Amino acid sequence: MQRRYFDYAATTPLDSEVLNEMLPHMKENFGNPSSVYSYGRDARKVIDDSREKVASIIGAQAKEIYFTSGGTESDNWAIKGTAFANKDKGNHIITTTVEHHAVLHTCKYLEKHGYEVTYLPVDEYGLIDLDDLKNSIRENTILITVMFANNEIGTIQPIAEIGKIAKENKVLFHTDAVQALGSVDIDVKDLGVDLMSISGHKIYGPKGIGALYVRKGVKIDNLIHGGAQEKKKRGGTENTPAIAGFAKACEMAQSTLTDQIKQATELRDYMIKGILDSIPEVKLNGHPEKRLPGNVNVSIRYIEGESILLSLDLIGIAASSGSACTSGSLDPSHVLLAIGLSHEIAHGSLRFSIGKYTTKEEVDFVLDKLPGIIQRLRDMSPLYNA
Amino acid sequence: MQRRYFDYAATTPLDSEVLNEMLPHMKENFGNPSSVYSYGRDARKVIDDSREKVASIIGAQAKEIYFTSGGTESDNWAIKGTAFANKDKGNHIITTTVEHHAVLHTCKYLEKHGYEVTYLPVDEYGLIDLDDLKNSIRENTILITVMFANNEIGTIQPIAEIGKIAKENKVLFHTDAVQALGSVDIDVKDLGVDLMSISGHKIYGPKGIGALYVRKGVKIDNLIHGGAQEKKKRGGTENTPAIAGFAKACEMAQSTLTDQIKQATELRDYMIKGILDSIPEVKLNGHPEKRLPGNVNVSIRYIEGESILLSLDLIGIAASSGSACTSGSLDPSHVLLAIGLSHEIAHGSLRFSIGKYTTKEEVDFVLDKLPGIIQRLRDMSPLYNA
Amino acid sequence: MYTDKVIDQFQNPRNVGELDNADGVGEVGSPACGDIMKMYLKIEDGVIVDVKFKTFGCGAAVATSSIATEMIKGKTLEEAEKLTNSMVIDELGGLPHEKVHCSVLAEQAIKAAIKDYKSKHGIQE
Ligand SMILES: Cc1ncc(COP(=O)(O)O)c(C=O)c1O
Ligand SMILES: Cc1ncc(COP(=O)(O)O)c(C=O)c1O
Ligand code: FES
Ligand code: FES
Repeated sequence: MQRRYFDYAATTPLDSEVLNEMLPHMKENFGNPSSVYSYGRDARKVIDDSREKVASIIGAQAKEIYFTSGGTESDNWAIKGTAFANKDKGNHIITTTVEHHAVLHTCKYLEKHGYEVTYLPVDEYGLIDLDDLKNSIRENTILITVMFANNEIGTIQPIAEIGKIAKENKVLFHTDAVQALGSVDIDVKDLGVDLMSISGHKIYGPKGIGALYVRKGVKIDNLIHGGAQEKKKRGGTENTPAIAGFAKACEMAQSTLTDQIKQATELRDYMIKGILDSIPEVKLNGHPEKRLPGNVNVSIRYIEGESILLSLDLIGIAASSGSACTSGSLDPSHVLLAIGLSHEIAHGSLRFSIGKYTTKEEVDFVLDKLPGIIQRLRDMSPLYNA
Repeated sequence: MQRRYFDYAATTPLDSEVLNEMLPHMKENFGNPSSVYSYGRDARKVIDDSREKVASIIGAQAKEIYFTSGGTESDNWAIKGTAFANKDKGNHIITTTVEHHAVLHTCKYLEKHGYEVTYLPVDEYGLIDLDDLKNSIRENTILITVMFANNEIGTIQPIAEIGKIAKENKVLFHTDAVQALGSVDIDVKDLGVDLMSISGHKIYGPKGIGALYVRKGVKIDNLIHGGAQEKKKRGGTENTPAIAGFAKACEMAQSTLTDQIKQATELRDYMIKGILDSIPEVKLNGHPEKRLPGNVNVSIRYIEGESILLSLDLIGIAASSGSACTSGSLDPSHVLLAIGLSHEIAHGSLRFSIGKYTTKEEVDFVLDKLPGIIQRLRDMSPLYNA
Repeated sequence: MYTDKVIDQFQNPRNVGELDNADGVGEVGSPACGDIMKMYLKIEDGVIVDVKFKTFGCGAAVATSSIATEMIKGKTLEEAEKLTNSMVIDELGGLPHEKVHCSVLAEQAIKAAIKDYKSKHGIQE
C-alpha cells in the first residue's frame, strides 16, 4: 500500500543530502573532537563549521549556539538553567497554557522546587494577550517563555512584541522555536530573544540533535555537567555526524525557505478549504493567517480522533490527533482545551501537517477519502443524528 | 599516511553492521514512535526490541532500561535524579576522586545546592578502600556512586563488594559503566547495582545515545521533562536509528565478549611489556591485573604529554594524554594526581587504548617508534640528564 | 498495536445502529477518556433476540462494542450478564495495555441495558 505522510510536525524523514553529509563522520572521520590530534581535529573542524551554519539560520553568532540532544533538552536547559542561575533575582516565570510538554512539565517541576509560574491563557485562536503578559510581570519575574509556533494548532505568537516587553522589563525571554524553524524567517536579534530552542528532526535533519541559542552575556547553569565540551556548558562526547547533519539541514532549510513557505501555504489553504467545503460541522482550529504554513488542524463533531486516525491509517494516510507526544495519554490535548474546545470536540480533532515532500495528489487523496470515513464513523456515533 | 588509532577509550568507529542496522530507520522507517499508526508502530517495535537487547547485555529487564543521549546524561540523571527524589531521606552522597567529570562536576553542582559529598581517595593503583567506604556511610547517605572502570588508567573497582555494602546500609548504588561495557562481563543483579550508566559510542555504536539502568522500584526524578516517552521518565522524540544501532552494538559486544577480552588483554600486556622494556624511567599507571583489557597508561619521566602526542600524531598514531575530555584544560589529570603522581610526572603520561580493530602490527609500529620519540624529547628537556 | 480481529471489527462493525422498539437501553461514559457507548437490546422470553450499539470512542471502543454484541446475541440475560471485559479482550485476541479501559465500556453498556430492561419490567435484581 502506498503511504501518504501527513505528520511532518511530529517528525520528518531524513533528507538524503543530509544523510550523505553525515555518513563520512560515522565511518572514517569518527574521532573524538576533544582529542588533540588529526582524528580529533577533523571532527573539531566539522563542529565549528556546523555551529556557523546553525547560527546563521537564526541570525545568531556561532558562539551563541550550544548543541544539545534535541528540542526537549534545549527547553529543559533554557528554563531550569536560567531559573537556577537567577535565583537571587527572583523566582517567578511566565509561560502560556499552550506550550509543549517539554516546557510545561519543566515549569511544573520548578513549581515543586520553590518557583512560581504564571500560565497565560490564550484566545480562541491560541494567541496570548500582550496586555495580559505586561500585567503578569512582577518584581521577581526572571523569565518569560513563550513558544514561537504551536505544534498542534500552528498558531504563531507575536514574538517580536514579546521580546520588546521582556527587554523593557529586563526579564529574560526564551522561545521554543522547534516548530518554527524552517517554516518561519527567524532572526534572534530582531526578535529580541535571549534563548531559543531548536531541533534537527523537524527540518529533515537527524533525530537526537538540537541546539540552544543563548545570547552572549546571559547567565545560565548547566543542565548536563561533564567534560569541557560546548565551552563547558554541556558535557558529553560531541555527536559529530548528527551535528554535521543538523547543520546541513539548516543550510538547506534556509536556502529554500521562501519557496517552502509558499508551497506549503498553498497546499495548506487548499486542504483546509477542501475539508471545510466537503464535510459539515467541521471547525478549523488555530488562527486563519497567523499559522504555520504546513499546519491543518480541524475538529470534527460527533466522532473521536483515534478512530479517524485508524481509518486513515488503514488506507495509508498518517496523520495525528493532537500532538504525537500526547498519544500516550487519554486526556484530550491541553492546547485544544486551552482554546476553549469542549472535551468532546477536542477529542474529535485531527492534525494534518504538510512538508516539503507533500504533493497536491496526496492532498487530493485525503480530500477524496475523508468525507466517507467521517460519515461512516458518524453513523456509528450516539451523538450524531443525521 | 596510514593512521593507527589507539584511542578507543575516547570513542570508537561505528561498526559497519551497526550502520546497516541504523540506515533503514533513518530513511524509510523514520516515523515518530509515539504516533499511533503504521509509521509509528514500526518505530515502536524497533525501540521495544532494542530495549531488550540493551537490557540483556547487563542482565537487566527491558523495562529497567531508559534511553538517554549518552553516558554524560546518564550520569547526571542518575545522581541528580536520585538526589532530588530522596531529599527527604538525606543529603549525603559518596563518590571517589577518580570519577569521570560527568560524575564529579555533577557532585560539585549538588554541593552548591545543599548536598554534602564525600570523595573517597584511592590507592596508588586507583582502587578505593572498602573500609573507607563503610566508614563514610552516615545516617543521611542516600547514594554511593563509584565508577566500574576508570577511563584513564583502566582500574576496575570491586563493584560486587560495593553493591553488598550499599545494600547492607540501604543506600542506593550507581555505577558509571561507560568504560566497562563491552570489556567486562556485567550482571546488574549479581553486582547489586541500582543504577548504571552506559553509552553507545564506546562499543562501536553511534554517538549521542546511551542508557540508564534503573532497578525496578528505585525512585528517581526526571532530568529532562517532556512528552510521555520512556515511560514519562525522559522526554524527547526517540532517536530510533541510534537506539537500533546501540542495540546492535550491544548484541555484537555480548556475543564476542570472551574473545574480545582475550585478544585485547594479550595485545595490552604485550604493549605494556614492550614499552617498559624499551624505555627507561617509565611507570605503568593503574592496577597490573584489575584493569580494562584495552588500557595501557604509562608515565614517562622528564617530558610532557602533549608534545609526545603531537610527535605520535605526526607519524599517524592517535593516542591520548589522560582523558580526551580533559584536553580542554591545562591541569594534569585529576585521576593521575589522585593515584599520587606529582604534577610533573602526571603531565608526562600517555594512554594507548586498544580496541577490536587493533592489530599486533599496529602495536609493533608504536613499539618501534616510541623510544626514538621519547629520546628526542628528553634530549630537549631541562629535567633530563642522560 | 491492534490485532487483525480488532481491525476487522472496527472496519466492519456488526450490529451498528439503534433499535426503535428496544426493551432495554444502556448508555455509559468512560470517565477516563470521556467516550460514550449506547447499547440497545430486544428481549423475548429472557433471550436477547436483537442488539444494536452506537459508540463515540476510539478504535478499541468500536471493536469491543461490536464483538460484544455478537457475543450476547441469542444468549439469555443471565448469560449476557456474565460477560466481562476480559472475555471480550480474549475474543479479540488481545488489546494494548492502555486500551483495556475501553473494553470496560462494552461490559458496562450491556449491564446497563439489562438493568434498564429489568427495571422497566419490574424484575428484581
Ligand atoms: C567513564 C566515563 N563516563 C562517562 C563518559 C561520558 O560518556 P558520553 O561521551 O557518552 O557522554 C565517558 C566518556 O567520555 C567515560 O569514559
Ligand atoms: C513545539 C515543540 N517543542 C519541543 C519539541 C521537542 O523536540 P524534540 O523531539 O527534538 O525533543 C517538539 C517536538 O516534539 C515541539 O513540537
Ligand atoms: S607549555 Fe604549553 S601547555 Fe604548558
Ligand atoms: S474508548 Fe476512550 S480511549 Fe478507547
